[in-house]
Parts: sequence; C-alpha cells; structure tokens
Amino acid sequence: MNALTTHAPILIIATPLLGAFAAPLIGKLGWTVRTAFAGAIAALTGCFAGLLAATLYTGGGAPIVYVLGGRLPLPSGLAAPIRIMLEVDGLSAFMALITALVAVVAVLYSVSYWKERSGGALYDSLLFLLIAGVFGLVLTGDMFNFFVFLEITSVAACGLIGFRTWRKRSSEAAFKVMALYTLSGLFVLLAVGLLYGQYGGLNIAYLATNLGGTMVDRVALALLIAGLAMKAGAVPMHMWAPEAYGEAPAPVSMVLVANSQASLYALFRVLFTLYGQSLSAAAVGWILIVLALLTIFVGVTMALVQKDLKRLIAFGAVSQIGYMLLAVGVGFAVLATRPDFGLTAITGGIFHMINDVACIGLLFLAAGAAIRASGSRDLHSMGGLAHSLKGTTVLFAVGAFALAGVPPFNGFASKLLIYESTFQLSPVLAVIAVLASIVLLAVFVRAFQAVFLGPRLIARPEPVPWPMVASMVVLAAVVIGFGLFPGFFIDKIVTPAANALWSGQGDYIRAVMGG
Amino acid sequence: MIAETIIQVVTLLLIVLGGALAVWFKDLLSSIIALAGASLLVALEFYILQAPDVAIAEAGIGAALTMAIYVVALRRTRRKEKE
Amino acid sequence: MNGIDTGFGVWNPIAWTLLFAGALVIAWVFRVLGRSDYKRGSEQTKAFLSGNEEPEPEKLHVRGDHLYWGLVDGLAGYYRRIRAVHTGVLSDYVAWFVGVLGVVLIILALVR
Amino acid sequence: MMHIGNLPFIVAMLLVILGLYALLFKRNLIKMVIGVSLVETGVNLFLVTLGYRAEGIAPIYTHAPTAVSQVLPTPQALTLTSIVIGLATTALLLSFAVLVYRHYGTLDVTKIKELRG
Repeated sequence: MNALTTHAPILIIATPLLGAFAAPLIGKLGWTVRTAFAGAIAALTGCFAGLLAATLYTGGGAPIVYVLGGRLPLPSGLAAPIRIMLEVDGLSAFMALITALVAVVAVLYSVSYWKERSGGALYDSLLFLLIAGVFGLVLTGDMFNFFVFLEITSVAACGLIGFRTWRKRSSEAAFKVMALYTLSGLFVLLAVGLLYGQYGGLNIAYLATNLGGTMVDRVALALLIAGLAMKAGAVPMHMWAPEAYGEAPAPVSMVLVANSQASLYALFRVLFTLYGQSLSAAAVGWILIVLALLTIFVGVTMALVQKDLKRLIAFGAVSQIGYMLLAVGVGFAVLATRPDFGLTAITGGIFHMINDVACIGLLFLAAGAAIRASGSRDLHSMGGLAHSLKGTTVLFAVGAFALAGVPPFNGFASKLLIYESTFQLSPVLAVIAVLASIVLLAVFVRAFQAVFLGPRLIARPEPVPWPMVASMVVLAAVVIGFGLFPGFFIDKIVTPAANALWSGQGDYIRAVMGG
Repeated sequence: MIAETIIQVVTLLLIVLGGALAVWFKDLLSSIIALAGASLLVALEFYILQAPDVAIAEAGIGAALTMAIYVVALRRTRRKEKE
Repeated sequence: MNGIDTGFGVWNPIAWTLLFAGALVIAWVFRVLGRSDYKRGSEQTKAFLSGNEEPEPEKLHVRGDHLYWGLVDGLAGYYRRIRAVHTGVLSDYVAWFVGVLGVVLIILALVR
Repeated sequence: MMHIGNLPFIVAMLLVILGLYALLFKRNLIKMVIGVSLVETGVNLFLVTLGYRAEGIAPIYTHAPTAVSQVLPTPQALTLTSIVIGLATTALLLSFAVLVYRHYGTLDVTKIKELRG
C-alpha cells in the first residue's frame, strides 16, 4: 500500500480545505488562474475519493481506519479511545463518491454561472469549505468531530445561501436557515455530551460497544434523530429546505442536497452502527417511516402549487429525502425480524441517494441555466425556452423523468427496489410511494410545460455557456448510465454500502477496538 | 468550604438571572449587557469547575468579543425591541 | 448483469429499452402508412374553433399556473391548511422542531 | 469543596430553555440571536460540568501529582472548540440580521416572510 492510498481519507478533507483557504489568495492572480485552481482542487478531490473507494471495495469492504495524531497503530495499540480518527466503511466511501461527483460538477458549472456581479474568489472559498465539511461528515469516526464538521457545513452553507446579499430573499433565507442549523447543531452537541458523560468516549465504535439502552441513551437518541432529521429536511421540519435550495445559487442548491444527504447518512450511522440492536428498533423504524410518509406526501403536494421554478424543484427535493427515509426506516424496523426484504429496502434507499443527487442536481442546474438565460424564475412569465435552449430542454426533461421514476432512467431502478420491499411490510407504504411518484411526474410536466414549451415568451434568452452544459451532461450521463446498468452499479458500489448498514456494525467496531 | 459552595450557588443563580434578564429586557442594549454578564459569570463558574483555560476563552470570546459583535449589529439596526 | 432481481420481481432496463424502441418503430410505421391526402400548411391543419379565427399562439399558451387547477381546486381544503402551515415565520419553524423532538422523546421513553 | 449535586446541570438546562423561549416567543431577530447564544452557553456549561470531578484539579499541569485526580480534559477541549464555533455562528447570524434589516426595514420576525406557502 503506497502513501497516497494510506493517506487518502485525510487528503479528501484536506484538499478542499486547502482550496478554501488558498482561493482568496489565488483569486488575486486573475480569473484564469483562479478557475484553473478551483478545477484542479475539485479534480484532485475527486481522484482521492475514487482512490479511497477503489481501495475499500477491492479490499473486500473491510473498514479503513485512519488515525490522526496517534503514534501507535490501532487496534493493537488501543490505549485510550480519546483520539481523533476517520473511519471509512462501504457507506462512507459511497457518500464520499456522491460528494466528489457533486463537487466536480458544481465547480465546473460555477465557472461560467456568474454574470455581472462575479462570484469571485470568496464564492470558491465558501464552496470548497462546504465540500470539505460534507466530506468530513461522511468520513469521520468520532462524534465530536462530527459536530465540528456539522458546524462547518452550516456556516459555509448559509454563507452561500446568503451570498447574493443584494437579493432581499437570500438574506431572509440565510438568516432562518442559519438559526435552525445552529439550533440543530447545538442539540446534536448536547447528545454527544450526554453520551460522553456516560461512557467517557467520543469514538463511534467505542460508544457502540458500550451503549446499553439506558434512559440517557434514549434522550441522546431523540436529540440526534430530531437534530439530524431537521438538517436532512424531513417534514414537518422541512420548511427551511425550500428556502435554502430555492434562494441559493443553482450549483449550491445541488451541493446543499448532498449536504442534506450527509445528515441523513449520519442519522443512519447513528441508528445502525451506534445504537444498532441496543434499543427497540421497531419503534425507531416506525418513527422514521411516519416522518418519511409525511415528507413524501407534503413535499410532492406542495411542489404542485409552487409558482417559483426553483422552489418547485426544492419541494421535489424534499419529497425525495422521504424515499430514502422510508426505505431505511423499513430496513431498521425489520432489522432483527424480517431479513428477507430489509436488505432490499436498504439497498434501494442507498441507491436512491446517488440517483436523487444526480436527478435533482441536474434539475437545479438546468433550472439555473433557464433562469440565467431568461432573467425570470416565475413560472407564469417564463415559456418557450425550448426554441433557443435546446440542450437544456432535453437535459431538464431527462432529470424530470428520472426523478419521477419513469423507466428506463435511474430513479425507476431505485424506486422499484423501495416499492417492492416496502410492500412486504405494508402495502399502504408502497401505494403512497407510487402515488407520490405519479404526482411528482405531474409536477415536473407542469414545470417543463411552463418553462420550455409554448411560443417564445422571452424574446432573446442568453445562450448557455459550454461549461454549464458540460456539467449537466456529466449528471445526465450518470442518470442514464445508472438507469441502463443498475445491476452493475448496485453490485459494485451500493451493496457494500447497504451491507455496511445491515450487518456491518461488528466490522465497524472491530476495526477500531480489535478483538 | 462552605464559602466556596455559597459562591458557586450564588454564581449559578445569577447566571439564570442574567439569562432571564437578557430575554426579558425590552431595550436590546440592556439585553446584550445582561447576556455578557451571564457569560462572564459562566466563565467564573468554569473557573470554579477547574476549567481555567475554558474560563479565559469564555470571558474573552464568549463575553467580550460576542458583545462587541452584538453592539456593532445593534448600531446598524435599531435599539428597541418593538418599533 | 445489468438487471435487478429484488427477490420479488425482475427489472432489465436493456430489454425494456429494446421493447420500447420496437414500439416506437411500430408507431412510426403506422404513421408512415397514414392518410396520404394529408397536407401540411393547408386548411386541414388549422384548428376549428366553431368557425372563429384562431387566436395568437401567445394567447393560446397554457401557462404554468393554469395547469392542474382542477386538482388543486378539488384539494382546496387540504391546500388551504397545508399552506397556512408554511407560514415563513422562523418562530414556527423552531416550534415544529421542538415539537418533533418532544414527540420522539416521549415515544422513546415509553417504548421499551 | 462541598458537593452541590446537579445544580450546574439544572442551570445549564434552564439556560437552554430560556434560549428556546426567546426563539419561540420573541419577535425581534436580535432577541432570537440572543436566544441562540443562551442555548449555546447552556450547552457549554453542561459540557464543562460533565468533565468535573469533585476534588479534581485542572488538567493543565504537565507534572501533576499522581495522587490527586484531574478533571476530565476532553469536555474542556470540546467546550473551547464549541465557544469558537459559537462566535462564528453568532457573527454570521447577526450579519444576516443586519442584511435583513437593510432589505425589509424591520426586525420583526412575523413581517419577514416573503418565502412562504
């Protein structure tokens, strides 16, 4: 194993962090240098994430532990569990791949997104900070570091949401979202404190071996579920999400979706790895299922009546979070009792994560291109953009169909897994999920009709620059590729991730604690 | 020993009082001063709880610097809670 | 290799795509075999609106907020309530958060 | 020192509740930021109290006498980090509050709701 592979986990976080702090300096050298630098950082991060995932998957899916500051190698030299470490298992690597995809696409899109008031180096800086934070969230193996990365993503995300300070609504959205993010972060910190007070450790693996399901554990779990579900945007704590996604610049909306998914990942990690069987899994699973059904239903129905294009897509994004919650909630509810379809449900939920980020990202980017070209985001005044923006039209349609679960795109593949497995637990769940998908198709037919079809309502839309088109094509390739070859991708990257949740608790603990 | 306990109890009660006043005052400047006072008392409590380094950070950052930021923000908005 | 077998159902996108392409070809064949007396740009392609002149396309265009008004109208009661919930006031958002936290706490405390 | 039991924990929870009260029932944005600050102070107090051991000494001596127990160092490190993070979030919140005031001309949270429905 060479040095690069060994240090890949920390390099993934350090590279965008370096980009974040160097960007303002590099920015002084002019637009070309700044853009090249941002591209290089994003590409390098992507390479490291790919390297890490490849190492993990070829190594049979055993968790990789990277210890910071420890002289002795774990687990043999386990002296005290107080130590900062990154722990990468199948699911972490999968999330790192998602984040890397989003990072590369967002940086490419941002090259030509800003028109009159340039995004500048500050934008690059905040974007890389957010990306570094999301990578940290999904790779860390330590509860307190998790809180620190949560706060990094909060600050960077809200800086980006409120980045366009000259817009009235951006400031409003940024204030609200920041207050809620801070509050949820503090409640997570409170939960971390409760766990530390009982067991004297912060390491996830160490805590997982000791958790006994006492009352304090339950209070901590409630705080974690509420805080993380809010950051993921589960109904009825979703109200910030349409504001954040809708008011942020288009590429940032996509990264924010990945950020929400990172919170969702953390929720799954807490449930499956930290708590596991130590408490009543069925009750927690049903809490998730109820939240998920609310999320799916309210997200879809609210999307139907939106007048603002980005807010409409944002409500669609909220509803998709519900599908992942539903699938993993079903998996958690039947963790001990019905193994036959639980793993299928989790596989569907995990697979839907990458599908969702690709479709929603594609929609946000295409909407951003349409809004940039027409100068309007009101569905009533847009129209006829298909006459001049042909590529964007096709790409938006691909994203919309994929998100609504129309075959043969990728959304169908993952939703099929979710439908079939939730049907086994209760047919009602599957029926609601299918109905919501149909309404979602209607929502996007409406958006597509309003924005792209019809006579030219906007006289001379600006053309879409090639970097924006290229970044959308990358996402569309993911959408179609995952749709046409779902078996291959499930086999290669999704199954290790699902297994890490389903049966990986022991491996996760053993990788740190030994034995 | 008794004296220390009394100091600690009084400090804790004053912290709650400071927090309540910070919420209660209608004049935002008074509110901020109450908040800073509570922060300073929390710093004292940290010192009593054998965390001198945290106490220094809380007094310097949590009380002084935060209050400065609040005052700057207040100068750019308005001082009364209700208009 | 490319399909999914969920244990309850099978999904093979390549086969589906081929089938779909075949259906498209059949539809195209039917279209080619269609009426030969159809002429583009003649009276035949004009919309017949009880003998009235066809309005400008800008006026004919169904805009985004007119779509599905029937569905939205039918669900008016639901939409009035759910839109009233999305107040846009930060205090309400915090209240929802605290409420959910409370419910989850109670459930976890009660269920063993 | 005499044992004073759970009083610091209770005070920490009271601070959290006061902060939540401000967030829920106060209409002024600055007052709501003060509420967030109170929650944060409460959580910090909670963390430091967690690490406290009766008769312990501060964990900052390199050559501490081994017979004396030290209070736990980890919660203190956490609190230090948390205080610094709290400063950053408070500053960001306040700057957004100033921006909101500039755009809306008010700090009343019930009037800042263009994004709704």
